[in-house]
Amino acid sequence: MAQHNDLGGKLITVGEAVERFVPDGCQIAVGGFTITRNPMAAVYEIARRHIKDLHLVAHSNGQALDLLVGAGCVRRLDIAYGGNGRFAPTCIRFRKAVERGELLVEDYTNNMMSLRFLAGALGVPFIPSKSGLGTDVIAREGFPAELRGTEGVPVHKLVVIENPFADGDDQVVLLPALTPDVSIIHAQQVSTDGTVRIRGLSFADLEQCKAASAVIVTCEEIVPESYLRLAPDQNALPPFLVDAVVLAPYGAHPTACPYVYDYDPAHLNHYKAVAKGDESWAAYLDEWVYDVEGWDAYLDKVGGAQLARIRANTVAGYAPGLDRR
Amino acid sequence: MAQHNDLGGKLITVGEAVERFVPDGCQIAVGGFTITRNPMAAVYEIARRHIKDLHLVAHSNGQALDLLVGAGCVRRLDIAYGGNGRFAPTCIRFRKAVERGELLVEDYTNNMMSLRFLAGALGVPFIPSKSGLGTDVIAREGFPAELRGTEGVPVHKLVVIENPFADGDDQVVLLPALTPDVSIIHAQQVSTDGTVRIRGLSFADLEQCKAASAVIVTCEEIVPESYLRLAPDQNALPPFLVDAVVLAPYGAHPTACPYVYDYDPAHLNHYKAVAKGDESWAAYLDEWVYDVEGWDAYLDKVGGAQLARIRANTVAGYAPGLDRR
Amino acid sequence: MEYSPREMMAIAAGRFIKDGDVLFAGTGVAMLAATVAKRIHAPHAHIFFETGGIGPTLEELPMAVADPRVMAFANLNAGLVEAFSYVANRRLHTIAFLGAAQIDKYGNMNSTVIGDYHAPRVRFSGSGGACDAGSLASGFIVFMQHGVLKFVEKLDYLTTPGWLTGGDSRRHAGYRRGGPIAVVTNLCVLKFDDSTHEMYLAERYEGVTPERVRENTGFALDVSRSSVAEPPDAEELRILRDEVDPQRLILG
Amino acid sequence: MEYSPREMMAIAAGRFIKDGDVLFAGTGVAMLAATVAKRIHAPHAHIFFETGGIGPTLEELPMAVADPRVMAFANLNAGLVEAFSYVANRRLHTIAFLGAAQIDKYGNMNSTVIGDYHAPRVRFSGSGGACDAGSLASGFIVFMQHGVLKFVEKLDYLTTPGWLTGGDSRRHAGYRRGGPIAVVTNLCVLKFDDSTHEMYLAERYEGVTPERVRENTGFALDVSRSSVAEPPDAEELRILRDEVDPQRLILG
Repeated sequence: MAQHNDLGGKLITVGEAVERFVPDGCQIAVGGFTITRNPMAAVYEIARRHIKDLHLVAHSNGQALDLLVGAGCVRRLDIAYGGNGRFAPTCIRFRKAVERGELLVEDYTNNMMSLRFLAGALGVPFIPSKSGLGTDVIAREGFPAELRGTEGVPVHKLVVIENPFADGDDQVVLLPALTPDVSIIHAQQVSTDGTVRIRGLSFADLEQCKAASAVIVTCEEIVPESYLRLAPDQNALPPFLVDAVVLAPYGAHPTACPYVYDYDPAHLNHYKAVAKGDESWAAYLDEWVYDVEGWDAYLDKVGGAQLARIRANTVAGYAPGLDRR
Repeated sequence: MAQHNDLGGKLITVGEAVERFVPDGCQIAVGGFTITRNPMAAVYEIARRHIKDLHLVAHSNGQALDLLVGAGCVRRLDIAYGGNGRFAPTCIRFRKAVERGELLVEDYTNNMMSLRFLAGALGVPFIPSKSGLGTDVIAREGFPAELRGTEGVPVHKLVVIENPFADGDDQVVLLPALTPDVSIIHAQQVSTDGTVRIRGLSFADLEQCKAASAVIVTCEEIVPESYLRLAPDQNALPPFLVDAVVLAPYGAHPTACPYVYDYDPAHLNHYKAVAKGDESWAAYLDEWVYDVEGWDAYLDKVGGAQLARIRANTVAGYAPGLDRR
Repeated sequence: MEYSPREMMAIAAGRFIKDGDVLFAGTGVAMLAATVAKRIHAPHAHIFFETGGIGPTLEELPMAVADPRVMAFANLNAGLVEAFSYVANRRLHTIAFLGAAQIDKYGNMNSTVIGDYHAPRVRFSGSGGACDAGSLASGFIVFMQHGVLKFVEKLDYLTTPGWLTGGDSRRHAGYRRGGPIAVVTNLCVLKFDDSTHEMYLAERYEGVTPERVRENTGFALDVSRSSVAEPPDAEELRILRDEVDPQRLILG
Repeated sequence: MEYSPREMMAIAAGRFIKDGDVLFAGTGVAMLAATVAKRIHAPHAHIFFETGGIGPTLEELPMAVADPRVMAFANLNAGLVEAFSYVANRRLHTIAFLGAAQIDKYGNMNSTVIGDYHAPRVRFSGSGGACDAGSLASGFIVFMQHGVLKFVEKLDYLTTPGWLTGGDSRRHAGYRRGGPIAVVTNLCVLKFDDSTHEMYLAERYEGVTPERVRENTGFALDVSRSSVAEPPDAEELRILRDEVDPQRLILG
């Protein structure tokens, strides 16, 4: 197999990608869900560059969310769930930031957020839902009135109407579409023509990318166009929706990349421990973000033996028997 | 490989499936698009049993649509496109039935119909679209007023509202969800636990099945559960959405089943010729529907040599060099 | 035979599962309940996750609903939009397992904040899919640690709709089905009155008095209808301990 | 060099395609235009089909947009919902190729009925994806046989929105972009005035007089701005005939 080309100029470094597509204050969606397929190489880079005032729009992107919030990159957040499964029922730095009033939060649900991305992907201004009627998710707005109608913030959090196709007692929630400035996802494979293949669950990654104004895909490997064209049913995004491709092996660490590596319980447990104290958290940021030159240096810090330990069984998709306590 | 079981009672004949799930007057969606993956074994069976007064809801299911209409099975039709590509820019029996006033037609578009199925699948009563503003698709209703609000017919064809998230001049079309009584699709593979795999384009088959009250899947082959579980990313429908499975090799003929066989140009051209005259059409129905005992007899009539001719190259998915004039 | 409250919770909740149910599972005790039920009395139940993992074999317990273990050897791998379409699907009897920080007497729940919403004393994860499952599923079962700070008269934030204000209020709000079926705690199983939809004590675990349940509940609770719950049998415990959670990731 | 009107149509339409455009193709001449353009001057154009076939290699010509040939060796295979999301995607410069039974001077089109809608003299296929592409794409190019029954003062049914009633009417109707760019016929290429959005004759093919175009058009047509179209060159014809449609499935 010949060395891949530069994908018509799209193949760039993670630093170039963040520099070009993630300015201060932009609205950003990141792929993955809690502890799986978060685009961490890009997220660490955003933190390393001290990008500020991001408006993060997320369903349940736990680890990426918590690192971005904990590094002070995020000002506004549309969110359904700030947790990391069994590793952190509530993401710790997220929790502290909200309790300290450092973050403006608009609460939705996972179905609502995924539908909002779907609406953005379909090119429609809103989408209906039957979720949340009679709850505070509908009654309470998180963002202050003065933000309403400004860049990236809809004039209403949501609108409840009577179903015009029914006779009454059929309230429907209209959710505003999301159209983030940039969507960043991590995929297993990108082909030499820029087609993206994701293995395992796609979460809402595809809707996020179709709704966004720009798309960055970090990936485990770049494979020949002819290879992905042999099984087009398995491909996820066409070349014309991808603006930047970054080759970042282990680019989801410490979250999992199914069929390539598992999540890293040692790192996630360490993270959980250090995130609890402000000093230990500052030390973590120094050690793992600011004092790390780049992704290669990060992987060296994780260490070869640990990366070997979490390597996925390529049939099962995870690391069977991995000590996850 | 052991012989497959009866899929917990779901594996039945095409006759049993039609008998049980396709009563006179029901609302039915069929899978496929024009000349590909129409569930023809089931469609011929419906025609053979003289099922009446069907309300067919379709985007562009050309060949199935035309046979059902031509056999007098359909009374109402929600449709985007009654054509068969280059073989029939307008489906011939469909055209005659409309011109003779034998059919009530509600015109939508392909995007509208696929979104209506999506709304049904999502469990929401309507879905927005930006298609058709200022056109007769919106201005003109096809169904008479007295049908409105009756079984399977929404109280409005569609509703145009102002986008509540915008300042004005942003009209949005609300399309009523479709929830057919039964959806019938043809798939390449069903596993012994009832999971469905479709290869090639899925059209709106999955939305149709998720929106329907009952699902019949006819298939080329039944494969071990363990086989489909090795690549869950490629599977289309879970067992709990499938009510009946019918083993029907070549069950999409004369339409194509990608990666298994191509469409049959000889049959489609013959169909086109005979559909033009009422007498020749009646003869076709006798020859290919009423006087044919079942699907095996149908395939014998098509003939082994012709089935060999249209067999797909398993890599390309179609029959390269097939004479299609 | 000895057993822990958590083991009792998993088994008590699992008994609500009927064969053929389609189960919306989270992580934690919910996953144990679903898995045990499927291995014992509901072999045709289907387990799926809001992330899109539909019918995995669950040879290892997932640590999150996005864990690659919810994808492994599944019936199919989808995404969030599709997973929630299954929760809402009118043809399916979908039962969800949910937890929360607070619950009220109508089974409404809070998993968002303690204190003022705009300046919370404690911030939790937020809804995730809980509000959706509470809104869309055929019914849901709640897991809670019993205590007066959790069983409250008034929620600080209503994240997940239960029976709302009781009676027919859920239907009038626009819901077509669903609502809480039971609350399974470390002390007991609570159900909801068919007409008022108020919570009542249905079954208390061995050695738990009605008084103890009442003391740990922050609102007036009808305990007049309670009986003692059937304890787990040896086979249930064996499957739970040896097959479902041998690493004791969730059993602790 | 000899060439047929159909060959000229394919080449004339192909010239509107810019490198990088995302092309919504149907079958027929549209597919020839898209394929020829991609092989000659727009190698980075992407071709996709409403059925969900995205970027196939098109080694053989499809006979319908659902033909397995639109799936073969594609970038990806999707479905209708996804395909139309690409038509509408605000980031993409999507150009659609459409045909119809009737067109009016604002490029609105009819592919539904001739005569009364409820008792039509002739029934056609209906919109398919034409109305959607006309509504959502960045622009569209029309293929028509020129004749007074096709270029009409008033449509029997408005299936696909063009410039509606001209001027700003399209935007006021709620559309954010799009509209017809050109009409390519067997006689000529017609465009639309930038401000009134009325159709005018832009280029007539070799040997075609403005008068002949006018005689075949059922409404008053401005022919004052027309020039003679550049004929296809040898390379264009070679690619069209030898590479794109060697079976002459569409060229006839």
